[in-house]
Amino acid sequence: MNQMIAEADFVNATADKHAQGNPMLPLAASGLRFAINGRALVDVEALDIQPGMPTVIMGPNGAGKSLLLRLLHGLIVPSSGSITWAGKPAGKNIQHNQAMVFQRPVLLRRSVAANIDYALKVHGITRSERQPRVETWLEKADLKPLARQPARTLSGGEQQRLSLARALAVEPQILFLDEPTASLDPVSTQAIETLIRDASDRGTKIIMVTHDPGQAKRLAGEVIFIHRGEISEKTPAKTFFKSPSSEQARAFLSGGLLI
Amino acid sequence: MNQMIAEADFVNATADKHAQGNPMLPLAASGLRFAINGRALVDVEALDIQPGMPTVIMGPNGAGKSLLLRLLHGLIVPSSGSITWAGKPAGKNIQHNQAMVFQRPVLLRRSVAANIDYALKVHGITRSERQPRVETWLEKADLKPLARQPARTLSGGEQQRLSLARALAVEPQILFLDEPTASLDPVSTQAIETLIRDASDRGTKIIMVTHDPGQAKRLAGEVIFIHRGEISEKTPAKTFFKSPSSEQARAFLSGGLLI
Amino acid sequence: MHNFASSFIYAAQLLLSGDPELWAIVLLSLKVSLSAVGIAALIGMPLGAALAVARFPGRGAAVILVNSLMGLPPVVVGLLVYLLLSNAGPLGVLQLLYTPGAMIFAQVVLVTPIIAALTRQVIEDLDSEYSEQLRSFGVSRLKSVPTLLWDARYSLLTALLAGFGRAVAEVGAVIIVGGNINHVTRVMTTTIALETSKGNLSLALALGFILIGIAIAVNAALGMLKSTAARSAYA
Amino acid sequence: MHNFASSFIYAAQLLLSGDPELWAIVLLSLKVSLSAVGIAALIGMPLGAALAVARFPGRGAAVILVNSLMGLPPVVVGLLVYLLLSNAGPLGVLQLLYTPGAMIFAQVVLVTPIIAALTRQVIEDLDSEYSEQLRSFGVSRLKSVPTLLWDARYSLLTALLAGFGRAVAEVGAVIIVGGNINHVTRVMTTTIALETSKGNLSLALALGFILIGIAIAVNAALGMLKSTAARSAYA
Amino acid sequence: NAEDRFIIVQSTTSTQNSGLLDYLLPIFKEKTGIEVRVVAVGTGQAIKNAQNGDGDVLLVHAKPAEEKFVAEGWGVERFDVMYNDFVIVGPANDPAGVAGSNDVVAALTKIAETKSPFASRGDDSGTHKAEKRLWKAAGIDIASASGDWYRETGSGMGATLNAGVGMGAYIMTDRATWISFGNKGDYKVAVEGDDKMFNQYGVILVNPEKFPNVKAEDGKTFIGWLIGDEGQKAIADFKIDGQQLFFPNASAGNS
Ligand SMILES: Nc1ncnc2c1ncn2[C@@H]1O[C@H](COP(=O)(O)OP(=O)(O)OP(=O)(O)O)[C@@H](O)[C@H]1O
Ligand SMILES: Nc1ncnc2c1ncn2[C@@H]1O[C@H](COP(=O)(O)OP(=O)(O)OP(=O)(O)O)[C@@H](O)[C@H]1O
Ligand SMILES: [Mg+2]
Ligand SMILES: [Mg+2]
Repeated sequence: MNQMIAEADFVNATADKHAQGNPMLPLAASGLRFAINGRALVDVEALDIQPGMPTVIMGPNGAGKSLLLRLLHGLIVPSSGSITWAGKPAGKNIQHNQAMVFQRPVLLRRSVAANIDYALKVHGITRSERQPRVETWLEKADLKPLARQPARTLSGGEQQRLSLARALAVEPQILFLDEPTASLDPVSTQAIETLIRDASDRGTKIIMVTHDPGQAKRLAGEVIFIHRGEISEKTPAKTFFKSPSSEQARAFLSGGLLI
Repeated sequence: MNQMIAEADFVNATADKHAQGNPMLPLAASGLRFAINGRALVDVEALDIQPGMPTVIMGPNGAGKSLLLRLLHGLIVPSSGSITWAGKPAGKNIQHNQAMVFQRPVLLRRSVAANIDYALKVHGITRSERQPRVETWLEKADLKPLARQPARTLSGGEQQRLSLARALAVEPQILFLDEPTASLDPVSTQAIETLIRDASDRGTKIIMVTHDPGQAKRLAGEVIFIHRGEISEKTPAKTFFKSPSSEQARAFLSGGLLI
Repeated sequence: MHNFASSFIYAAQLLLSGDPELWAIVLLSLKVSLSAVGIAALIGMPLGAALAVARFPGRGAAVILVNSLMGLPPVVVGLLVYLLLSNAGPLGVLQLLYTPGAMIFAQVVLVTPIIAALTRQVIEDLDSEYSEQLRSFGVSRLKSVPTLLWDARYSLLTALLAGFGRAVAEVGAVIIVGGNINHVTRVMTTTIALETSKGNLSLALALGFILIGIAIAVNAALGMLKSTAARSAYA
Repeated sequence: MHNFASSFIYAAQLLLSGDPELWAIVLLSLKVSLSAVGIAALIGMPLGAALAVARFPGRGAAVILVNSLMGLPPVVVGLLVYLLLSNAGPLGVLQLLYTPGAMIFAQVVLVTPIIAALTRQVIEDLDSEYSEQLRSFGVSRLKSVPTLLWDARYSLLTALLAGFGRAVAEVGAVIIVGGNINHVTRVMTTTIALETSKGNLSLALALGFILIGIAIAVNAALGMLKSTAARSAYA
Repeated sequence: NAEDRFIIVQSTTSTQNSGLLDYLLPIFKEKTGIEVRVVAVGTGQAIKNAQNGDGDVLLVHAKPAEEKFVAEGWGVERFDVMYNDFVIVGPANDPAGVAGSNDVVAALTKIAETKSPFASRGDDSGTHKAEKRLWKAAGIDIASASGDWYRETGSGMGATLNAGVGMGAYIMTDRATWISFGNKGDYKVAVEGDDKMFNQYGVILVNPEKFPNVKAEDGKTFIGWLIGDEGQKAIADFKIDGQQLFFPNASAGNS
């Protein structure tokens, strides 16, 4: 899967290739609320995510996209509501099969290679298996020449590529991505989109946030639009970009001001 | 200056409005080299930046764009070479008239409003003058409702807007921007571009890095293309996007792979 | 075998008895150590922060020196301060020897390097994040010290508490410069040392428990202060 | 007036004279304090880090307690360990009293809270950055302790040095459990205390300077180690 | 201001630890209004402090050193104040078999022969000097036994008693400290009553000509009271468990 796929429609055509049997899905949330000082920052009545092509979350800055990802990934505890994975509440086993790339990469005070190695190690992968995998992912993220460099001296884009490679390396069944290409140049963005698509094709469910409508068009199976912590709509990608059902999304896509 | 200007050509037409007399320009660098462990990460033979519309720096991830900004801004010391501002080497006074927005915002452990207030205070602005200015810039960056929130709990996009507002608030003569809209939604991006354009029109020289060719087209007076630490070309924006002179920039713009 | 529980009970009885002598000793201990820590913080924090951010030849050596001075033996500090304050010494005219002032002086010498060394570490860690932004604001390295101290204030509390722990627990310095004079310069630790040398181990231990109780009270008070202090704007 | 310079010269002469008794005392000091700090680090660092990351009811109180125990008075620790190790005490069978082992034991008690409290602060600061990423990796809070300790190792050095400073400088605990027995348990600080009580202030001060010199040497050695240790991968 | 009227007395731990000074000083203050502040340290340190002018009166028990102090001009004049005696205390099981002896030289010889542990202060204090004289009289070379059965604690009397009791060693101490000592364990007085174990205390006014800040008048008042009838009677009256600890002998004193 190394050819470069750029046409959104062609991508959509690959949907049937997805392993339909992701054992962790569907992901269902109900009454999910996260409040600070009584102010609800996320307030999702019901959410249901099925296997298939990437689910893309869009919405204005401060809408609550990152908070929603962190809630779903189990990093923060909701004020109320529940989340289930294939009917079961989150647990050790479920956490083990997920990975997340944060909006602001957190790199360990180690070399580039050691960052990937660490993720594999805590994932329970033996030393002998780790080494070739680290090499593979350094290669895929185009970081091979920087393998020995302290990770925290990488450029912004390199950091983002490293944290994506580190997340993909453990081959998770669920992968949360929070604006994974925000600091990437167009070429890297294409390469990373290819990696994301490959993972999706291999059955990894991608749940990602992006501000780039072009990227959403290229990757999304469905789009969730969030506004002020609430889900305005959840629509198949094709429909969304042609005729969004919510007013907020319509305003957002047409570049109007949202207040 | 609050109307929204989106057409690149129209923007170019406003060039003559620029105060030609920015007292810190031209910025000239010669033999500028920054090396770590003997590896040259930035190697610029000569650079000359004149007053006028924004100078946009483009180039692949890891090319050395951020390092070049930090060198010019005086945050890191070159291994060799020199930088002059209107013929004079950098000094306290010159530093005082510059501001920079980092690729990864550094927000103080204070409230949103206090972050702007701090920048104004250390800039020597009296308390009575500060308060209305803080209000103005909170308004402009659409952060008014978040004024009392701890800055480090802001969402990614909100953080970026705050650090831009903080930099603009001191009304610098030179403003370095390192991918200032990478995490912004399309609407915020437009609003921020307007702020940038306003500042430029008021005579602030903008030197900015972006990965978004559309943004570069909308804002740039000239484009500097960097590849592997070296300047491949420095061309007026119109020419650059139509017919870049360097092979690297041509490959970059056409989405080809650069190695 | 000695019964620790009985010493605990003894300690409680002592406190509850409300013996004015005991309370005077407790209060003097607090007064001396809190004053010393306060003064040491005023000197040590800016010093440590300056050392964290400044760049000058010999900085490495200065850091090693400050770290080493955390190992200043109280007895040696006591001796040095004694020789300074003695009637035969250069500061003899102050007539500080065998007064609480002398004890504060000695503890300041003892505690300042501890606060400075720990502050340096905390500020250096914060500065690795702030440094470029502050310099971009036009704030020079040395001028950034107040900002860094302020923004690191919650982490610095531990440095302060380490200094307080050293001050309130030490006996070697205060006994030399204070003389452990009854009703004048007798503090908890010198009393404990005295009762130990009298062989009154139960009493000494009971006083020790009271001293630890005082330390806990001071720590709890500061901890409270920290959490009630609007943690807003600090995340 | 006492001449500090002459004490300096005296200290140099003492060292150069190569007096085997002096060297035996210096070496015993180092042995006891370094062993104590080593053991205290093995206990205190994981403890402090666990306290930094764990979330349980009463955590706030536990933090206050550990911070307070930085103020454990050496004399009280000496007494407690004495009562434990004495023939009449529960650990009397070990026959450790008045041996270097007892001194190490007492210093471990004294230093562990210091290392634990300072470690907690350092690790808490690092964890505020790492926490979500590590949990996303599937590393539970407690399991993240080794990672945090490793990645904070350079900052933790200062905690270690603070512990060493306390150990090498204290006299109250080692004199009670070691007995300051000539040729057996006499260390630098107890010698200084002895010479002070004899009125040999110059000698005491000279020994104090030697002790500070030792502290500087240990700090410099660790500082060297830190900077030669490939700082690669740590930025 | 009466609050400010005080003198500093450099003294040894035995006078403080026994409680004698806590008993005497309030009586003195009651009468004269002068507060006496006592710094109780080792004899050597007390003399050194006085030589630095950090005290008005010196009250110790090391006659040769005291006489030297006066001869060198640091002090004005020395007066005998009181005496008590030294005793050797030991564990109940009495490993050297010296209990009940009143011949200190014979007892020390037995201790050395049986290599029974002996804890010495080893701090050059008055007590330690007296102890060394006794070993010398017994013809025993303690230096070679140091670290073996002869253990120099290098500490004050109280610390040495604590350590000695902890290790089951014989200890020589002044009777006053022993009687008031709180951590006796199963220890008893083993050797006492030998004339060689006599312990004389002296008092000296620090020379105001050397140190103008010395409060000569109040110091003299204190010394006068101490060696006068009232002070001497008070010393004799001080008892613990019905036992007299110090025996005033100022009138018998030489100068
Ligand atoms: N600890 C907090 N206290 C107060 N407000 C908070 C806190 N954490 C987050 N918020 C607010 O919650 C809102 C949602 O934050 P979130 O990071 O989810 O936004 P986002 O949709 O990811 O935005 P962006 O596109 O800018 O990344 C923001 O307005 C933010 O300021
Ligand atoms: N301390 C360092 N040690 C080694 N290499 C470094 C160091 N700092 C930067 N580099 C390298 O220098 C190169 C240029 O970095 P810079 O941050 O300027 O890139 P950039 O052009 O801003 O890239 P991006 O678009 O990803 O932000 C990168 O490859 C980076 O890894
Ligand atoms: Mg976000
Ligand atoms: Mg960059």
